[in-house]
Amino acid sequence: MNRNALLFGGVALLYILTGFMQSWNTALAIFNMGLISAVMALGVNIQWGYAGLFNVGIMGFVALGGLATVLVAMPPIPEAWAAGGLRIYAALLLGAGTIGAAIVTYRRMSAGKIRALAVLAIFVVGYILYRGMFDPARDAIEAVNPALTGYLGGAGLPILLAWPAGGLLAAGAAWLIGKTALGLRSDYLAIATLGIAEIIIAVMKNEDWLGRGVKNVVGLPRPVPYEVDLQESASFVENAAWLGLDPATASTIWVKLLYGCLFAIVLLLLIWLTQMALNSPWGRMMRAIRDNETAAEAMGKDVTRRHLQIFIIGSAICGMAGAMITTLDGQLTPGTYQPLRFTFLIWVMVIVGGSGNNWGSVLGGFLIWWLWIQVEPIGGAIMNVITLPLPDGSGLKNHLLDSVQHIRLLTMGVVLLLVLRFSPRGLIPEK
Amino acid sequence: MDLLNAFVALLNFVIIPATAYGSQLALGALGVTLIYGILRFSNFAHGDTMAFGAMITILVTWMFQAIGISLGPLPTALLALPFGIAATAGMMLLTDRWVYRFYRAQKAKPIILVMASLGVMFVLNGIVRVIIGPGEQQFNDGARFIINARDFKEMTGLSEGLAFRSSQGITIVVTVIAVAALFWFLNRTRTGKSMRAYSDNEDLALLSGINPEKVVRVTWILAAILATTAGVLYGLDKAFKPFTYFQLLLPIFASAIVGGLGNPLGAIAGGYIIAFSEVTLTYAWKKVLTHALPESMAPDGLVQLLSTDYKYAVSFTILVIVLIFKPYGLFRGKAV
Amino acid sequence: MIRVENLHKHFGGFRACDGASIEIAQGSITGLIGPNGAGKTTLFNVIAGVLPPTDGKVFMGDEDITGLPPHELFHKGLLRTFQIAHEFSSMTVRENLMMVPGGQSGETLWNTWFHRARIAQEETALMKKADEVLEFLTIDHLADEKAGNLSGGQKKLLELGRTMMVDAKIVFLDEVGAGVNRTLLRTIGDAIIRLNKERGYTFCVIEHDMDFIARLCDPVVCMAEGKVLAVGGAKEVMQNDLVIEAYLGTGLKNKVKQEATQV
Amino acid sequence: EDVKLGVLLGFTGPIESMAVNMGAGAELAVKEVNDSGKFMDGATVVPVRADSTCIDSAAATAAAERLITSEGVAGIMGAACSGVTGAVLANVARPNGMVMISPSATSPALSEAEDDGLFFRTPPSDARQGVVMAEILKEKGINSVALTYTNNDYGKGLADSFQAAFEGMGGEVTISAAHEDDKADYSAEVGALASAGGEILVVAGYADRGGAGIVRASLDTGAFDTFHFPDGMVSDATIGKFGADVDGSGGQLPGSDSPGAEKFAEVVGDAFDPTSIFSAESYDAAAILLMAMQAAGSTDPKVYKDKVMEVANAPGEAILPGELGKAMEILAAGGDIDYVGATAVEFLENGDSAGSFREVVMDGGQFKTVGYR
Amino acid sequence: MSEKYLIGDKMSGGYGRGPNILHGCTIACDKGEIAVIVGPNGAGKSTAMKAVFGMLDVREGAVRLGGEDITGLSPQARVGKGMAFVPQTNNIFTSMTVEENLEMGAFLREDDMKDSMEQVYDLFPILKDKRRQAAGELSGGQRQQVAVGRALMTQPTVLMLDEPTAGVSPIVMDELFDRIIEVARTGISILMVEQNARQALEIADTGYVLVQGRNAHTGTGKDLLEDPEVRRTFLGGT
Ligand SMILES: Nc1ncnc2c1ncn2[C@@H]1O[C@H](COP(=O)(O)OP(=O)(O)OP(=O)(O)O)[C@@H](O)[C@H]1O
Ligand SMILES: Nc1ncnc2c1ncn2[C@@H]1O[C@H](COP(=O)(O)OP(=O)(O)OP(=O)(O)O)[C@@H](O)[C@H]1O
Ligand SMILES: [Mg+2]
Ligand SMILES: [Mg+2]
Repeated sequence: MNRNALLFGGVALLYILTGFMQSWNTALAIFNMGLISAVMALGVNIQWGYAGLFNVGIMGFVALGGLATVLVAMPPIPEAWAAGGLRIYAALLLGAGTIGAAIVTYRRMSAGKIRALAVLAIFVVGYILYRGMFDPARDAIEAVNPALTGYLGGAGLPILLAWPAGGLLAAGAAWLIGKTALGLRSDYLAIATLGIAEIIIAVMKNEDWLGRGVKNVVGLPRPVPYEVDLQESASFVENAAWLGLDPATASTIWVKLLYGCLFAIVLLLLIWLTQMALNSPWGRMMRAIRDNETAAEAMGKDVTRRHLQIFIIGSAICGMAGAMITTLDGQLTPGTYQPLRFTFLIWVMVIVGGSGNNWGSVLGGFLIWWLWIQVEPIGGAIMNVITLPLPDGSGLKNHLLDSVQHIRLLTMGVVLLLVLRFSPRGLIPEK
Repeated sequence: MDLLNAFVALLNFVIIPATAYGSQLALGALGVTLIYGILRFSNFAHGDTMAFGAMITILVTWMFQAIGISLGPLPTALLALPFGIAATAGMMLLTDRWVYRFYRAQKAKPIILVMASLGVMFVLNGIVRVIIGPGEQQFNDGARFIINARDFKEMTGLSEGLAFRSSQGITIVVTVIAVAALFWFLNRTRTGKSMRAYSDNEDLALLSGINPEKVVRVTWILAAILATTAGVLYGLDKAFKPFTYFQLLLPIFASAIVGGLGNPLGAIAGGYIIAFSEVTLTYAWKKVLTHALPESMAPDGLVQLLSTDYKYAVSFTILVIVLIFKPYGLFRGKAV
Repeated sequence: MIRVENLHKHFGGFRACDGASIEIAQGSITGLIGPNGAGKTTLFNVIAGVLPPTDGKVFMGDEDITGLPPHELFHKGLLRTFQIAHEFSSMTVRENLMMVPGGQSGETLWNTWFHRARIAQEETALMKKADEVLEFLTIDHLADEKAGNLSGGQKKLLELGRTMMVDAKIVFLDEVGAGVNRTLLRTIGDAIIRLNKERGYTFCVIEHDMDFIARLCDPVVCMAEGKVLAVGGAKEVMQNDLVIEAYLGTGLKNKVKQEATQV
Repeated sequence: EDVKLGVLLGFTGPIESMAVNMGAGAELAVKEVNDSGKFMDGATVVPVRADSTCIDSAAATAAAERLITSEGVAGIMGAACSGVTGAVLANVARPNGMVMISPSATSPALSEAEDDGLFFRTPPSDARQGVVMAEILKEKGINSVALTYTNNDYGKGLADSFQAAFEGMGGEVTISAAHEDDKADYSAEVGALASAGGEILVVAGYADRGGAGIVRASLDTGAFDTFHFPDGMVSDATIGKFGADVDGSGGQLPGSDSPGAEKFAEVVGDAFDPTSIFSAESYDAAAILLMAMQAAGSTDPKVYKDKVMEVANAPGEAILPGELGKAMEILAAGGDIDYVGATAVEFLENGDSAGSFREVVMDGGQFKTVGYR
Repeated sequence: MSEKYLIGDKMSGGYGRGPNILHGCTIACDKGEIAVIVGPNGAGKSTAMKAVFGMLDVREGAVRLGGEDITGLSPQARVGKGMAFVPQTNNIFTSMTVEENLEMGAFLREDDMKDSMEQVYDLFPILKDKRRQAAGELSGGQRQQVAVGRALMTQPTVLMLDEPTAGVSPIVMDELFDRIIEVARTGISILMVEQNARQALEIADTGYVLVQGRNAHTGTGKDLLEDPEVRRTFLGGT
């Protein structure tokens, strides 16, 4: 316990030092993303640490959460809806219906050539009908002022609603994925989920009618006031002055604090829920399943169902975190979803923090995120030290100094290796 | 109606490119599968190892080119390849000593090794960019084509051209040799068997007198050979750019997994499956059909199942479907 | 209780079970013996839902249970142990036992958040029960040890212990005796008899220790090459020439006779 | 009395190879200003680089946050990539009242972003280039093209506006296929493009990324041998890689018949490739920031933001690359300048670049200028 | 009395940083001799074997082979010195074929191993049928036979077996014991742990009863079998 408190204290100190040595704005900005990272790490830890599910599709769920913010919070585009909104959803229903019909046929009919032909026929006819209905509707929607909208818009609801909605959307996807892919083991599941995440991103990039695709949705509404408005509010400026702060600094810090509070509430709630679950017969059952599925199954535990349950919960948490990130960014940019950043970095957080331990994941989230941002100045400093003995203006020195940006990743790698070296089971290992 | 032209078009735009690309993936996947098979973890640094090996080879190639050494019609890079391999092997042995050995001794879980390899990946990432920069580099020389499209048209009088690059030829040949050699090595030679034994049950391998350090060393050296060769051949055929090598990691892993991790034959099959599904399923059949069908039936549309936007989605869908029916890949691979 | 009809299990071309039919009577302790590779474990695995049969049916009472997944069979009262111990290695020995009972209210997420008191109560009871079992198996001093750190024999005991955590109808024991000290095995034998007599459990036991079989089992089924070779009382089967030839061997024949008369 | 200038570019990640010369371009302008010694009565400008990664908005905003609140930069030259630029603008620059001039964010959506007059960009929005490109092709008598674009806001925006304009003029786009950058293989795309056919192939991509891969594969398979290159492709990288192989291909890039580009090449010397994409825009962006400060006599963004438009647009004395010292002098004396720079910068009301274009043709392995529009 | 060929002398030690499991336990075995270790579950029998084979930190005491102190040697080095060991669990290469498993047993041998392999197949005929099959697909008893076969392939001077007969059918067990006696006659030291203690002690030259990491009784096989206390508490006799 002592050691853990010390570790948390140490990470807190990193943030505080950032505040003093760089600026409180920077420290808070990193901290807010740290909170979200911790939420994502919790989601991954539930899947890996509790149940041993190797999900490398985090990015996909995070992206779905991001999509949810657009669908919930952006104002609807009436022209686009008029152009083809209902038609496009009807087409989607038709598509789903086709798949449903095929499955029912497959189940009802006895095996044989006739069944194969019937299923094939349903697919072909369904696909042609679907395309016939979908394509014109899509084109009509995308033709509505393509440079600025060209999509259906959202529901125009408060953006905070997007957080649970993001969770739900991700949970729905997780249910579908889980039903198909959860039979896979270890690395096979990993690459399948990785692939599915890429598919999700491909859809988000290319289906412009849904979320503008690569053209991005900017200017999402915010759950907190705008800094500029604060700077113009007399009372705020007065209060800031009373604190001895200039309006710009005060407003930016205030907004970050508000965000921080919202994120922290989510994080604390999740920690409470997950801790309760982990330290209970449910958690014990999950660990048993992780240790030995065959035996757990023989002891009456429905492994498939439990895997699905945990896959959905973990993914929902990631989806919620995705909605939180997009809210913080204020825009949806599908092109920015890259596995390195949204999947592997989260994994690093969980493993470095200590998988199977919620506190470990949270700590990992804060630490690794801080590093991810701060390796840049750290790397630069290191490079300066390295090149110190070299004569000024020498080719090598110039070359090295020019490459300083690449030291960012190098430093990240070195720090990661060092942390893993000194606590191979994670900073706060599972008991 | 002109079946010959249809066939040549298909060959030129689908079969040859997909085969060459498949071979490139397969060579990469062989390295991944080897490390997974013997050392039991997914090595995320493999893409950057390929970049590292290719980088050294490029530097040596440039040196050779500067002093005027060449291989005639073959690319000079082939001459530089052994140097690249040697340097990469050295680098990997050092990495093993500094990084992986510790976790082996600790009997750490595979996931820890995966994370460590992620760390190594970051480091290599930085090193490669610091040395050669993030930009694209060209280093191929020698004859670019075995047959090029224009000559083919003149030669045969067909309206469709057919191109076959020397780099494609080399890649395909090398891949076939590599997989055969690796298969033979692992299943027939004493060292190979001891490597498999080590991967199966480390403690028992010790009790049989197998030297684990040697096994690990040989594995890394083989991986270095495969990674460097794959990296150089890819660079010759396309271009060398560090970021692309990182991006290659994904299809490479997909190939290794579809085929069944730890199985060299699987890596090959996987490479071709991924490559062919990317190229064929989004192919627009218009051209081929226009040649093959009577004029009156020539299609207006593109006759494309899915737009190329979804080519990755398609290849991953295929991957997932294969895994649903064969949960351990086509050739029943391992799982840790 | 359990009826297996004409069961086939083929691995590729190899017939591990080749038309075996076995009946395990309610309230009996049925012994299952046979040479290595006879298909005993395979038979167990098919009955317990781990492997799908190539052909044939399994009934429990009148119900067809062929192909039901293991966890459903568990809830029907069918328990089994594994020949190669399947402990939950990163959990403590006590947790290994406490996880067994089904229908714990703490296994529902909702309850873990809002019904802590009820869970705590159940846990206390479970812990008491687990400690009793551990004491019986003489490994109570290891209750808080990670199960992965147990000795080979202790793991087998733990395997047996799990079946003692719940009220089962039928228990399949796959070589619980291998690697277990003979004195302790006697005690275990006593316990099996007691459970059988007092609680009416039905047992099916695979074992290569003929003393143990002879003392406990009636009837005894001998399998060979995936088929049933002989069925009958312990003595009868052990004196069956086919069984002696395929399984017991002559070296032991006399010895077994002696011992059997001794018991 | 050091004035810090933030250089926020995607130094790591997908556009890392482009960022090298973009950074160099910006720093060249800074050096030129410093060498003149005329900036703000002899103050030195110190460029501070930060990594916007191009794909990680959170990292980009954190980096911008650090530049502004911790390094205390007076202006930001950046960011690169429209996605992160939008995030940095909304979450950091605007709240802190910081001026940003992006050398490479071309998404039309940014034209409408709320910026309080703080955001400018030196390259023209993609919407305009599409129209220009359609005109050029039409005038060449080309009626049917295959089109491929890099799958991001730049490529998609350009492809959309081109296709609309071209079809509006009666042309035919046989296929419009996206390609992802930096992927291992482009056979699928080239296969589809070749099958669809067309007189030429329009490649709305990047010269050292996916665009190059597409051109390479098209040439090798004999699918296309003439192309049309928008700005992302008109660079030395294309010359170096394909040269005479693509003779006859055309293209256009932002530029006016001012001698800006040539002057820029002179100034750069052999420090880096002066035609590499967005390096000239970066030079201009940094130069304008510094000149606006000079004109306002202040490094406070709130004060000098209004001067940006003044120094960049007419009236005033035209300033070309290499003449930054002269510009500083004029401004110090209270005079007015019209910065032309390497890319003929002209800002519109909303901070976008008006964008005149230079039309080029590949001839004998070199891009030859054939006109302006 | 001169020292025995292999001796684990007053060994104390445990796993990792854990407590001692062995407390000054001594096990020895001479050339051509069969030594059998018996005891309750968890007594430390396997631990003692591992200690002798160097798979465990021996914190006090020593292991000597032919008078040479080998306490510090790695398990591999001990294989090189002619020791072979069949662990109690995880004792086969599951993904390799039966034949490859046997080959691995002979990994350090340079000579032709065809003969030894034939001998193993003679002893365990079932393995010959299954020789192209992955060992992981075998039944429990068959696996055990592969494990013992693998050790026999080594042609060791010291053969250490941890419960070789667990799960093996009676007929094979008899064969196995016969074979062990045969092997011992050729001058090889055999050290084994057995729960089928009565059969094992019958053929044992020396028997050790371990309880809680300590030597409880030591004597010839016959002595121990006749000792009523030992019979009752450890051999399951009445
Ligand atoms: N997965 C498998 N693939 C191929 N063959 C198998 C597989 N599992 C078992 N077998 C074969 O089936 C036969 C029966 O095995 P089983 O485990 O049922 O034997 P058993 O009667 O339990 O023997 P033992 O007494 O040794 O435990 C064996 O010959 C074995 O090699
Ligand atoms: N890897 C380990 N780590 C920690 N403790 C262990 C480990 N293996 C065994 N032990 C403990 O050491 C003690 C002795 O174990 P050992 O395996 O030597 O027993 P054994 O005499 O061989 O018993 P068995 O007859 O059951 O095989 C046991 O109490 C066990 O819990
Ligand atoms: Mg069995
Ligand atoms: Mg033991």
